[in-house]
Amino acid sequence: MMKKELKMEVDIGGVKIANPVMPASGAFGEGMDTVIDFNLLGALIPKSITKYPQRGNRNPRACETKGGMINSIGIQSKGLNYYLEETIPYYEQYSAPLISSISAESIGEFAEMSSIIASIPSVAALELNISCPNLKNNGQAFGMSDEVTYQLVDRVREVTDKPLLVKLTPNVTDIQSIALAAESAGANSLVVANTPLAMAIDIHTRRPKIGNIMGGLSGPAIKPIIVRQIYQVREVSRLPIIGCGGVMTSEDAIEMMLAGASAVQVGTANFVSPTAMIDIIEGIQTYMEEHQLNSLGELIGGVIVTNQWEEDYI
Amino acid sequence: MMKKELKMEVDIGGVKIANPVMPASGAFGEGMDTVIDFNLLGALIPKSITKYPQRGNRNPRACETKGGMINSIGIQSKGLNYYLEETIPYYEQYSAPLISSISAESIGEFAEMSSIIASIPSVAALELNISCPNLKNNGQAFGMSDEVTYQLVDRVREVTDKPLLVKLTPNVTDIQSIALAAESAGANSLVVANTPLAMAIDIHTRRPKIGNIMGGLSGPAIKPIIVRQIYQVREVSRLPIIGCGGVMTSEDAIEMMLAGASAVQVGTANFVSPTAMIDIIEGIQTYMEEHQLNSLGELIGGVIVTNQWEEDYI
Amino acid sequence: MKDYNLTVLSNRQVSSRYWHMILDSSIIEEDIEPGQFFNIKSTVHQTYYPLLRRPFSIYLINDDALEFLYKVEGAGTKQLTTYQPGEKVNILGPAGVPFSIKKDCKKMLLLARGVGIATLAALSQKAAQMNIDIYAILSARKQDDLLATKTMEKYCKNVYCVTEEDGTSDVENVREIMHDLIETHHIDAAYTCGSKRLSMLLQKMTKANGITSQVALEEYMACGMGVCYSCVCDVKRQGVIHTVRSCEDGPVFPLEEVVFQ
Amino acid sequence: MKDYNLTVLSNRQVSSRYWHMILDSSIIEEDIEPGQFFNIKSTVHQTYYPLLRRPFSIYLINDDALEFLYKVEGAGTKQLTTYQPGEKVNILGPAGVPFSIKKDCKKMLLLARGVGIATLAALSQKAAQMNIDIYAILSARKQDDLLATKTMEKYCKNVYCVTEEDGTSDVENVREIMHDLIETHHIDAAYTCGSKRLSMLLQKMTKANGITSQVALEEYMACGMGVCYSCVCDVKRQGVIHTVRSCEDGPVFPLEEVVFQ
Ligand SMILES: Cc1cc2nc3c(=O)[nH]c(=O)nc-3n(C[C@H](O)[C@H](O)[C@H](O)COP(=O)(O)OP(=O)(O)OC[C@H]3O[C@@H](n4cnc5c(N)ncnc54)[C@H](O)[C@@H]3O)c2cc1C
Ligand SMILES: Cc1cc2nc3c(=O)[nH]c(=O)nc-3n(C[C@H](O)[C@H](O)[C@H](O)COP(=O)(O)OP(=O)(O)OC[C@H]3O[C@@H](n4cnc5c(N)ncnc54)[C@H](O)[C@@H]3O)c2cc1C
Ligand SMILES: Cc1cc2nc3c(=O)[nH]c(=O)nc-3n(C[C@H](O)[C@H](O)[C@H](O)COP(=O)(O)O)c2cc1C
Ligand SMILES: Cc1cc2nc3c(=O)[nH]c(=O)nc-3n(C[C@H](O)[C@H](O)[C@H](O)COP(=O)(O)O)c2cc1C
Ligand code: FES
Ligand code: FES
Repeated sequence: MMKKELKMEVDIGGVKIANPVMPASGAFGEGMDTVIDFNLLGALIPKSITKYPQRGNRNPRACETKGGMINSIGIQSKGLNYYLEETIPYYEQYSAPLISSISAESIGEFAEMSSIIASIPSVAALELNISCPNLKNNGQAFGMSDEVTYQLVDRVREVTDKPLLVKLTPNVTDIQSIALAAESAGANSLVVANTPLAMAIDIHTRRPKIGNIMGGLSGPAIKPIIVRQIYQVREVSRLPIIGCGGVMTSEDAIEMMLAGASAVQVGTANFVSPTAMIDIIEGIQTYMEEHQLNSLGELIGGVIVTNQWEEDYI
Repeated sequence: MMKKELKMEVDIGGVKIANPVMPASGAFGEGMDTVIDFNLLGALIPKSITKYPQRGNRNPRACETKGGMINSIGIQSKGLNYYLEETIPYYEQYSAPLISSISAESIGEFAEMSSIIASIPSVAALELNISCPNLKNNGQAFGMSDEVTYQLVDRVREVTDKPLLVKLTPNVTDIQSIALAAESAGANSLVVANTPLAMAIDIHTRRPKIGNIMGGLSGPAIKPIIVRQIYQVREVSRLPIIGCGGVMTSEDAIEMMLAGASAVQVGTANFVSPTAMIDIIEGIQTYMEEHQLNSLGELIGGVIVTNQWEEDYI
Repeated sequence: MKDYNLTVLSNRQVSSRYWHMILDSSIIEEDIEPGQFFNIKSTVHQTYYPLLRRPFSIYLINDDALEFLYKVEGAGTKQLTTYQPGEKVNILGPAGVPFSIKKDCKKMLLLARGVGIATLAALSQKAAQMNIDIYAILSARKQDDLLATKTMEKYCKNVYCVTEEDGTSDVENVREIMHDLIETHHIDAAYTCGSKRLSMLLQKMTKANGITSQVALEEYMACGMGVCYSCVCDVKRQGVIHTVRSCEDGPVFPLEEVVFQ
Repeated sequence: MKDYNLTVLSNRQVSSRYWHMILDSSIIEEDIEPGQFFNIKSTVHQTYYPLLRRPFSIYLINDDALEFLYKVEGAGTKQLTTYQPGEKVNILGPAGVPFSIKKDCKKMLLLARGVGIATLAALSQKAAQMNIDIYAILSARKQDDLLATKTMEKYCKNVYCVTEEDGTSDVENVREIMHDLIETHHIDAAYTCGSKRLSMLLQKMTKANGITSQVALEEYMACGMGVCYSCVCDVKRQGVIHTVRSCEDGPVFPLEEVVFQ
């Protein structure tokens, strides 16, 4: 029997990617190129870049929790110039599309940086990190308000036609309203989501385990929260969703796709196993074969919610 | 050397409890009385009660996730009459104070039920479950709005002088404003918090793992989110805080107390080990001895956040 | 019900998917009855993986030994296989309502499928001690999944095995075997476990023939102590549907009461 | 750096808190140098407990064997002890900047504390092969924590052991030993690992005496591949402070550059 050719391609809002697996910003970088072949990935997303070089937060910057980790790196960055001169050219050697994640201090700065970076031909799309819980006081982020989200995306939309991925924060009462704000302001796809704000304390030193006191929780622990948010966003928005948060295995990726994601980002799993993204791609492929799926379209948003339940035993 | 007598006593807003460990509503009940001695607990909190009997949500009602579990029981309840006639009298046999958790469909119903239950002498305090993510559409809960929270607590405050514990939902953008709303409406203490709304999908059947589609995430996975919220609430409110979410061991309880909690509630850990609450009490005691603490007051809110960091190695 | 740390006496693979665990139960003073279950902690470590305990019916009860027969399904049962003789395993129980056998019961019918065979094996052990004639129908996907047939044959008058593999396990065929048994013998009581479809079949046939029957359900449990309401099922009593906990109000129920969805 | 599954040749406890693991490294073709580290997956299971890998310096490198010496601290190292000979362990490396030894180096001074001894043992192995005279000061809390002294004595001209137990490990005493060594021998280079306080002492003394020196830092790492910026430390180069990654830009740094907070 001839092996069917599997279509792993998906469109994430104007960017066609060969498969639905890409790294999560900040948990991927040049250091991994000896371990995996970057060309096998759906897209490449380096760490969020800021306009000016910045040192990031004080140590310790990461700690483990049960089933997860907290980080508060604080976007250590070499600044926009280095990014243009070194980072983008480095990624140009790969055929997988480059998506630039941008972090900024103000709406104006987001627009300014977006305009500059979007003008580089090799940049396929921009990801607006409006959700980083580390930068502002007490975890405040642009993405916590639907109005600010609208204004921000709207301003960036004015300066570029390149696809805009907007990375939402999970730390909100109503993610649907934020998603709709981003959508109506012209976002092309939504990354659901960044990290829940979290904290851990060493009970012997009595000090927070993170120098910045609070940080973002990532890893398997948060997946059920993210799956729920993907499902909620899918209910109200027709934009492609990129699931992000706790994807460790292909099962996790498939679960997010069933909930409504067109693709997934993988962060913490890279630290546990740098080949995780490749394993996930292969695992999705195997699942497609086993379930005789011809394209990922048959999977995306495919969760069955009816009143009919499988009999649990015959 | 004489062994110092340890003061494990704490005041949780008008209720003095012998030690800071009590069960979380819905994860404790009469069925446990053969396994642990209820009189050793700081307080007793049966499952939230509703005015009328209700069947709860459809199966499956619980599933596991990495480091946690999702439940959507939907407050299966035998109704207020049964509660008055059977449940309260049952708990009267124990000396530990009884705290009644109340769940209602409207503010008026909360006030009505509170007035009736608070009038029973053996009820030491009321816990208002304004945070159950299962009852309303899409996880909406009273506790998601500071205005609704204020109105609800205010109305209940009018009908009783008994201590009111208000159980907040973690599913909000700004837990501080909700905490302040409850405080200014007359709450005596704040339970931080209930469960983050979550979802899981079986990738083979494509069905949600929970009959109600979404449910509340509990267990170790959520502890870092809850510790953060305790710390945030402590920053703005002077009410005693009861930490709830992911307490499995005495270390977890101590961590929450350092973040600002006066006491903790234990839910999922009871399922893993029904003696967990007793182990936690003993563990806190051992910690107090080792760190030569005379009272829990030396622990509560004791996290050290300065610019000085312990040297990590000499 | 209590929290016990029992010593593993033996824990061995008995077929491609089934394992057999024997624990030293000499410290348990409570009565343990067929149909009851224990909620077993599948890992000694604080990994919280899997987080919850796993419920298993009693398979055999001897003086100082408690036996379980379990199918390796997922993480929990995989972990269970790692227990070595001499190690302690933390179990919570005995829990739940056991099977009841009327004093004047002379002949009983057992209908079990898959892991349900383990549950009814305990019952057959007890019934044999009461000198009851037992007729058992055991159903499974494959011959290899027909566990405990030796045990059952020891206690039963007749054991009928049906499998998908042999094309004998369809409801029609099982109905015929039962029909013949009911025609030939005066069956006083019937018991079932392990299959919704077979339970529904038995429900119909025992109703039609006026035979008392019980079923042991296997709902998903989180606490196993009657506090969480995860494990509920519907029963109809005097025309009213009640949603009851299978861990505390069951897992054994009068078959005619159970409302299968 | 690559992802390798190496076979455990031996994994044994060598003192009350330390273990020694030897892996078959014959499949590794890359060069492995003293000062580099591997990021080891401490569990084979998908428990995600602990979640992250654990970094360990190379302790000894032989033809086809890679050795680690590790202290049992918490969950990760506890898990590491469970690996049995024959099992595979997943390791990522070799990672990081190794120690450098100048060609004309004749005499070197090593100052190690605690697990830092393991890191400098690898260096002493290499330096001995280069016929360098090595003077080592090993510091630990207790005699029992003075691991690898045998190894060090094999490679070193002189090994000085100091401990809190013996009251010999205070900075003053260490300073005196070093002072004597520097006075007596013409030390070309100095290396340190395992203690901030001792590193600062060495920084001062080597600066005063114009001795090249390097330190191997042990910052908390999440990825160990230079992508997450968890493991940063500050270095001062030409008067400018840079926040650099100890996993990729280190863990070995010129001692004079490091800004100890
Ligand atoms: C009262 C009762 C008695 C049982 N007796 C036996 C027995 O004697 N032998 C035997 O092999 N099996 C028995 N089971 C089933 C057994 O509990 C499950 O197979 C086991 O929990 C699976 O765990 P797992 O981690 O290996 O698989 P998972 O990967 O967790 O699950 C595999 C399947 O088991 C079910 N399951 C998982 N956890 C539970 C739980 N806590 N409660 C109920 N079902 C669950 C899941 O719904 C799923 O269908 C019994 C179940 C109940 C409720
Ligand atoms: C480059 C480098 C080389 C090292 N070489 C050795 C060695 O040769 N032998 C040895 O015994 N130890 C070495 N360590 C330290 C070793 O990595 C930690 O002791 C180990 O990670 C502790 O893990 P745990 O789970 O047992 O303890 P935990 O309970 O997790 O932690 C105990 C202590 O170890 C630290 N730690 C935990 N995880 C990490 C991590 N991922 N990175 C850095 N520190 C961590 C914690 O901050 C804490 O102080 C080295 C560390 C680094 C960074
Ligand atoms: C160490 C670390 C650094 C991160 N840095 C960034 C960042 O710069 N920009 C960003 O948008 N997200 C950042 N994130 C968040 C991840 O992109 C991702 O949203 C999050 O980790 C959840 O996914 P995961 O569970 O797969 O890790 C970072 C996460 C980690 C763990
Ligand atoms: C099975 C189950 C049922 C619950 N029922 C209730 C309830 O009736 N009322 C309520 O306020 N919280 C309820 N909760 C939430 C718990 O009280 C607690 O807030 C939550 O489980 C987090 O704590 P944990 O991580 O210690 O379990 C329930 C939780 C579980 C797991
Ligand atoms: S499993 Fe909790 S009530 Fe039955
Ligand atoms: S540990 Fe991630 S950059 Fe060093």
